[in-house]
Amino acid sequence: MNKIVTLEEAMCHIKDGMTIMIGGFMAAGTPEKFMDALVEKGVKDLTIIGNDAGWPDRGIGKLLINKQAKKMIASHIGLNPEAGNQMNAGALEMELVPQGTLAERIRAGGNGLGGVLTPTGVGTIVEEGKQKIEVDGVEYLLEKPLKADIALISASIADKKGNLYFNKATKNFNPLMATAAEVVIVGVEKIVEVGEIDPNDVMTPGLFVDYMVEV
Amino acid sequence: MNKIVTLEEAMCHIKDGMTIMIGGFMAAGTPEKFMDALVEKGVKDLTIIGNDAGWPDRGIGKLLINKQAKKMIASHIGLNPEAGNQMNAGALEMELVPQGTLAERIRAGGNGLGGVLTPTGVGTIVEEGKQKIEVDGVEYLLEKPLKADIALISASIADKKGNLYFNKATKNFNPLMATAAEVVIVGVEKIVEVGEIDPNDVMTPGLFVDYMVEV
Amino acid sequence: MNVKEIIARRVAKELKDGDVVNLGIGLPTMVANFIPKDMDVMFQSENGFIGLGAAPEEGKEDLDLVNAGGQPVTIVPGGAFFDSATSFSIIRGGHVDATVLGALQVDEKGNLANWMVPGKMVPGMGGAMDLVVGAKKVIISMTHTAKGKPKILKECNLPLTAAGQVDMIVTEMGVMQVTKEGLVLTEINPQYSVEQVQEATEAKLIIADDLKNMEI
Amino acid sequence: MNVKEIIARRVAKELKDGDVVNLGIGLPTMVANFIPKDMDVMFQSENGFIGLGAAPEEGKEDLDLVNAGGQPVTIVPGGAFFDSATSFSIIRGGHVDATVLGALQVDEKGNLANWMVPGKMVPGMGGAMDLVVGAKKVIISMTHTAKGKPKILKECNLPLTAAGQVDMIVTEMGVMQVTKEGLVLTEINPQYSVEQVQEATEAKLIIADDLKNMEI
Repeated sequence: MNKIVTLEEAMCHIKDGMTIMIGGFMAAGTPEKFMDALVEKGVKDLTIIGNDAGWPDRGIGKLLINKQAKKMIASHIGLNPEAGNQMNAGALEMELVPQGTLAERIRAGGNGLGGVLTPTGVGTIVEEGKQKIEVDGVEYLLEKPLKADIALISASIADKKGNLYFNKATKNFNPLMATAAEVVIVGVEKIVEVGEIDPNDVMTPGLFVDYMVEV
Repeated sequence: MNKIVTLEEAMCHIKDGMTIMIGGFMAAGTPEKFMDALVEKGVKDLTIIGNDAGWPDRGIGKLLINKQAKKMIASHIGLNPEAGNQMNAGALEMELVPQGTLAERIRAGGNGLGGVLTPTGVGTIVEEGKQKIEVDGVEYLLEKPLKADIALISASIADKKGNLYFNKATKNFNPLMATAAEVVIVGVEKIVEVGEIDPNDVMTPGLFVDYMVEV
Repeated sequence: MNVKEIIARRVAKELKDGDVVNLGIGLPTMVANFIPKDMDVMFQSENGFIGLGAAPEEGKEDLDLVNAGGQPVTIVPGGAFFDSATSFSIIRGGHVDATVLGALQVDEKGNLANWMVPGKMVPGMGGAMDLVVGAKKVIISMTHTAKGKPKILKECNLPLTAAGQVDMIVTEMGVMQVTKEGLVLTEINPQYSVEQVQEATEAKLIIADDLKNMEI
Repeated sequence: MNVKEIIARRVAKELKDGDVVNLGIGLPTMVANFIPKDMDVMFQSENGFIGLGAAPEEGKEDLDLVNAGGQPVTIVPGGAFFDSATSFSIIRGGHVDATVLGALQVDEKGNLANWMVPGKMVPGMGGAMDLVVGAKKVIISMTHTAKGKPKILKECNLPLTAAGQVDMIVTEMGVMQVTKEGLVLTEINPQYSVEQVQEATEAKLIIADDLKNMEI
């Protein structure tokens, strides 16, 4: 079960029209080398699920600037004007989701749950078109799980079994997305031998990881 | 904000009739000293939420043997015959919950979610009396969040701000329960100075912890 | 070879390199003993880790490291600990390739009953209901009958653990697959005749055209 | 003292020892500068940690340690990192004592609009909708008007961030509490008269019997 592949081999899994989760938060914890490789590869019509639209020159932003996405599901796009421009021009379908709801929807997708019952968004346009469920007199929105064909995430350290460790604020959406995609590909800063990460400190167990690229 | 108290001070918070979450899994990760102290204190009519009924002489089992619970919400009681006996005799109300559902209900309680939509239990007696919600053609049970007055949990290491670290298989329900009770009291094996636990490795942030007892 | 070993050996052959597997208590735990050494199968323990290893040597037990039955165990290199929510994210989320469980009753529709006998034994379902719903493959491993009475029924009459989730049944008499048409006997222990297997089974067995001897 | 500092200083007085606080981007981040040194307030950063510290010295930036705006920051001793689901467990679960946010509009029912101007600026709600629903106390800190136009309205006409969740509003002109009866002006900046404050406010203000000078 060798999970370590080259960047090129990893990118072979990504095809036009796929739904792709991309980890990171304003590019911190985003697998930047994968962004560059996807720009070079030129895959298009992607549906991208990520916290934000990154920056014009960093993170998910690179894919948007290169017009590789047809749809984006994100919580915040304000720091990459290109995202708003494409959205307003009708070139990019944009589903804006409250950040906590986005995290839970991804978690639910990876967790076999039927959805998320959240108070967030009640009484706002976020509730439009969604089922409302009352539990003990309080109204919640039923937000549906998210899954993807591919998750592109990053980790600071991984062992050869794919056990992952995330440094500082790079955790964010990475551990969640690792659970919710058919194929999970990790850009790892440093790959170590099995046993070098204390089993207490593993943040994402290797069973969630399909491929790793040392970046 | 000194969170470190004596065992006696900690137990003052626990009163007859309260709903108490108790961490651990077959007594691994259960705050054993708190069990002994509660037996000594003799509080009664407790509603206990925990994975299991422990052993007759270890973990939650001690409280059951001493007839301090009027109700228990658990996933497994098979290794403490007293639990089944009291249940069959009508002395103990027992709500048996699938283990994954129990974990998610506690998480939902601590997380501000309205409930859990799970496929687990559909077509079994677990679904009795529960709302069923269909999402994209699949049926899920709506399982309600659980909260408690008190959570009694254990940790292997804590710093003085209450940041917790759990060793090996003692995590289990402890980090979840830390989020879901009004007052969270932790039995800690070893209390260290602030900064001694790497912020990357904190498993439960101190903000969830009200009191700690070095045990 | 005793009956339990026959069953455990046959179940072990269902597991593949790279699989994540959860074994129920009792007979299913024996399956771990028959995994080829060169095969990488990781066992998940629903109380919160992956990489369940053998029992520790006497005197080397660690109270912080137990299995779902509360018994001291070890963890293999490359294992990892997690909390109960994550444990069931793995289970319910479809990240367990196979679960091997015992049964009180199983029926031709793939229904399973293994968690209570009303008024008598009510141990609780523990993680079984989630495992049966979430694992990609549900394998029931058990003796074919209990005190001479069939456990493989037309329809379970004990409270179910889950409806229609069982994929296959392995007993000392043979291997049965759950299909839309009913239970198909695909392998038979050559110590028994097809008639004997049917006699010990309440559900009507469909005999596979290419019925094989049970591989053990 | 400039307008923003007046606001930030006043908001800082709302925070208590031991509080967990989330500050929105812009003006609210200034609040951190006015917490007394002997007071233990921990700032949560919704991208995944608690213990948000000051900006790092130049040259000491760490790309792995940024705030929710993607800017380099530091973490204080006793802080902790977590993933986004845990971050919002903290927020939605009611474990944040106070959140301080800016607003485009806020109204007398406690409705807040701060995440989009249809057809123009649509930055997205980020974590704001969860914060406003989940935090125990929601404090809006902003300049009283925008280009001379009131931002405190009878009813918001921009898309809401949340309905009826705002607890108090702090501007350079004064402090208003959201009550069932409407907005109560409890403190006023002595540089302004009550009439001036009302003039700059579309909603009808209820003047507290014990109206005080704004503490800064």
